[in-house]
Amino acid sequence: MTVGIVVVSHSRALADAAVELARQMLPGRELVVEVAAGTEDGGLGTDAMAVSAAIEAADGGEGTVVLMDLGSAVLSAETALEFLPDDVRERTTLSAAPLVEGLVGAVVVAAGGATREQVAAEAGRGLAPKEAQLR
Amino acid sequence: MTVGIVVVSHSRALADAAVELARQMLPGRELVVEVAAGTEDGGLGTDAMAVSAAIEAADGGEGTVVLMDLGSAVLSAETALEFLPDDVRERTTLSAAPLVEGLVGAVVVAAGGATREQVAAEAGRGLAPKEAQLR
Amino acid sequence: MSTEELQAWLRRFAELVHEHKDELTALDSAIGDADHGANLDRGMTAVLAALEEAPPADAAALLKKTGATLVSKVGGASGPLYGTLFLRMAGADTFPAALRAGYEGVLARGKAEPGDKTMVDALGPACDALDAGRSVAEAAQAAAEGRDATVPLVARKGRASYLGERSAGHADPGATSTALLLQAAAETLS
Amino acid sequence: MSTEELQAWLRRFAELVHEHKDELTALDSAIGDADHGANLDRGMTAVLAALEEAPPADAAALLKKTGATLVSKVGGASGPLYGTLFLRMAGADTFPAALRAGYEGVLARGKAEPGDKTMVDALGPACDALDAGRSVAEAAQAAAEGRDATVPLVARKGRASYLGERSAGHADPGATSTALLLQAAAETLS
Ligand SMILES: Nc1ncnc2c1ncn2[C@@H]1O[C@H](COP(=O)(O)OP(=O)(O)O)[C@@H](O)[C@H]1O
Ligand SMILES: Nc1ncnc2c1ncn2[C@@H]1O[C@H](COP(=O)(O)OP(=O)(O)O)[C@@H](O)[C@H]1O
Ligand SMILES: [Mg+2]
Ligand SMILES: [Mg+2]
Ligand SMILES: [Mg+2]
Ligand SMILES: [Mg+2]
Repeated sequence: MTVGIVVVSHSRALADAAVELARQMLPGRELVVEVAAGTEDGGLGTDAMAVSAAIEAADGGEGTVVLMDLGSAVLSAETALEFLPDDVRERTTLSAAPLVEGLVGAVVVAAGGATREQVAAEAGRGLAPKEAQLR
Repeated sequence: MTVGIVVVSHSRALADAAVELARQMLPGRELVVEVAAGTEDGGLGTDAMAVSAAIEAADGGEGTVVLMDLGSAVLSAETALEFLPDDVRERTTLSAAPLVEGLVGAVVVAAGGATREQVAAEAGRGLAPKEAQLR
Repeated sequence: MSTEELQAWLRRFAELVHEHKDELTALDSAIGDADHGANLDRGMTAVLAALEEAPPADAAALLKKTGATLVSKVGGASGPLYGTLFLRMAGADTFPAALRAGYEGVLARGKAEPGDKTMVDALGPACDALDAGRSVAEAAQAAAEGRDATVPLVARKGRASYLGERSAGHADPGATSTALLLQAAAETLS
Repeated sequence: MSTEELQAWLRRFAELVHEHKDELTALDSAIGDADHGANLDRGMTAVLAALEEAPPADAAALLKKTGATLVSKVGGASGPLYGTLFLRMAGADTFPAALRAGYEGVLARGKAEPGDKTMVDALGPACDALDAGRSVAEAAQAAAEGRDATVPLVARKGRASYLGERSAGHADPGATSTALLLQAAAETLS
């Protein structure tokens, strides 16, 4: 079992495109990546209940790392934690990592069997390749 | 005249969605945001010539701040600089800021008339709201 | 707080939000993303529909249902914030105690402080008035004054904070809707 | 370096890339995003088309057109890298000098060092062989050995670096295509 990844965004299109970009790094490999993005009517926004459902869906026992786009998405994700069973909540990490850059690194190490801490740490290093290239 | 913004991504869908999300913060305000994203045939990739054209299109004299998704997008953007007229190149800043988070802050301060340095600095602070919320 | 009173309060709040939808959105257009009116209107419409569909057994159930609906349907930062307000109110016996608990929930959720130019600046003064033994109408007055006091402030939380100094000179959308929440309370709660 | 020789080199490289497309993509599938074969094949097809459409006046024009086409059409990191290689070759008079200039362009562009498990590990040894006065065939042999030497390495640049230790045990896709570039040179350049 691998750590699950959850992408929380105001924009469904953004979340789906970010996941597509990241999944490129998993040719032939499996990984659960769930998306909670946009409002029910297709607009821009986040939904704490949808985040909660996405976390439960992504959690296969090894926990999840949740990446969010903006501050208000963090509020929804933090609220989502309240609606989770205790055990699932305890193995959920909300990450301040850059959404797109962090996701690419996170899926690679998660698919490689890393722990939740390792996946979150890799996401947190998401800007490093760009910084190294621009140095 | 305001500083122009350029979004370089491997994914056209990702770039467009990020711009839509950021433009939400500009109700009724004008700002030039150009996108160079994806391969000609709609696949995932970057194109240095397209980046170069986007920078020229976004530059109204006050220069541009260029945000990129991943390390290879940085390579394309750096290559794009070679194909720009000297004056345009000199007022182009390639930023290592988080693409989505940095873009939202960048468009707000650019639309407010900030300098290129200020826009780039704001983009660089893109993770701060998430970090503050998760502290 | 009877279930009926609370229902009346929520219905009136939904009405006021609907009436002031464009004004709230215009405020959010000046210092945010121009959706606060639409967000809250969508949220409160969903709350009324949810309460209609399955009438809650008691006040606590009603408040929890309201909070759970708002965190899901509003879409913006105000969703988890108003949602948490109602969820935390569910434990208390009196309106002042409930609003105070809700306020503390908002503070914990949003990490804003008084003066950050948020709904906190309308909600805090209302709680203080109630705790000082004043009437709900006086609390609504305090919330309105708190809303007005956000005008000169520079935002330090939420989307308006991206604007820095440029956020000064406009009332905060969330403080404005919170003043409506207290106005609705003054009109419906004893 | 005559224009004709360079044309023949590029045509043979395009052919080899096309033949090894699936192999290059399979290598990139192990430690990257499974597109290196498709990327380079698309790029070299575009190069041949561009040269066909407007035959360049001289060797420098040919190399510049090749580089400019690759930076546009390849899509992946190898686009700006191979593109820069050809763009920088345009200034030099001999193949060894040109390849050395291109190599330095790749180093400057990608900031990789020898041993980072990139195309640099095939290109560097080829340049060294040529500069030591050895034949193009010997340079191609050096590139192939450089490619093989990437197998045990842990990637420190490009997408493969996301895999950390897991990137060891596979040849680098870019080093593999660079070995093909030198093989093509050995077959076409004197
Ligand atoms: N961290 C926070 N703490 C308290 N209130 C906040 C916070 N962030 C935003 N708000 C409130 O939310 C309001 C904006 O709500 P809304 O427009 O619905 O959400 P969004 O900003 O996500 O579009 C602001 O006017 C402010 O009062
Ligand atoms: N910074 C770099 N410096 C040198 N070579 C690099 C660098 N980054 C990537 N490469 C080379 O590019 C190859 C990958 O090319 P390709 O798959 O076409 O691009 P991408 O990785 O963007 O999909 C790698 O195998 C490596 O040889
Ligand atoms: Mg808003
Ligand atoms: Mg919003
Ligand atoms: Mg690749
Ligand atoms: Mg690629």
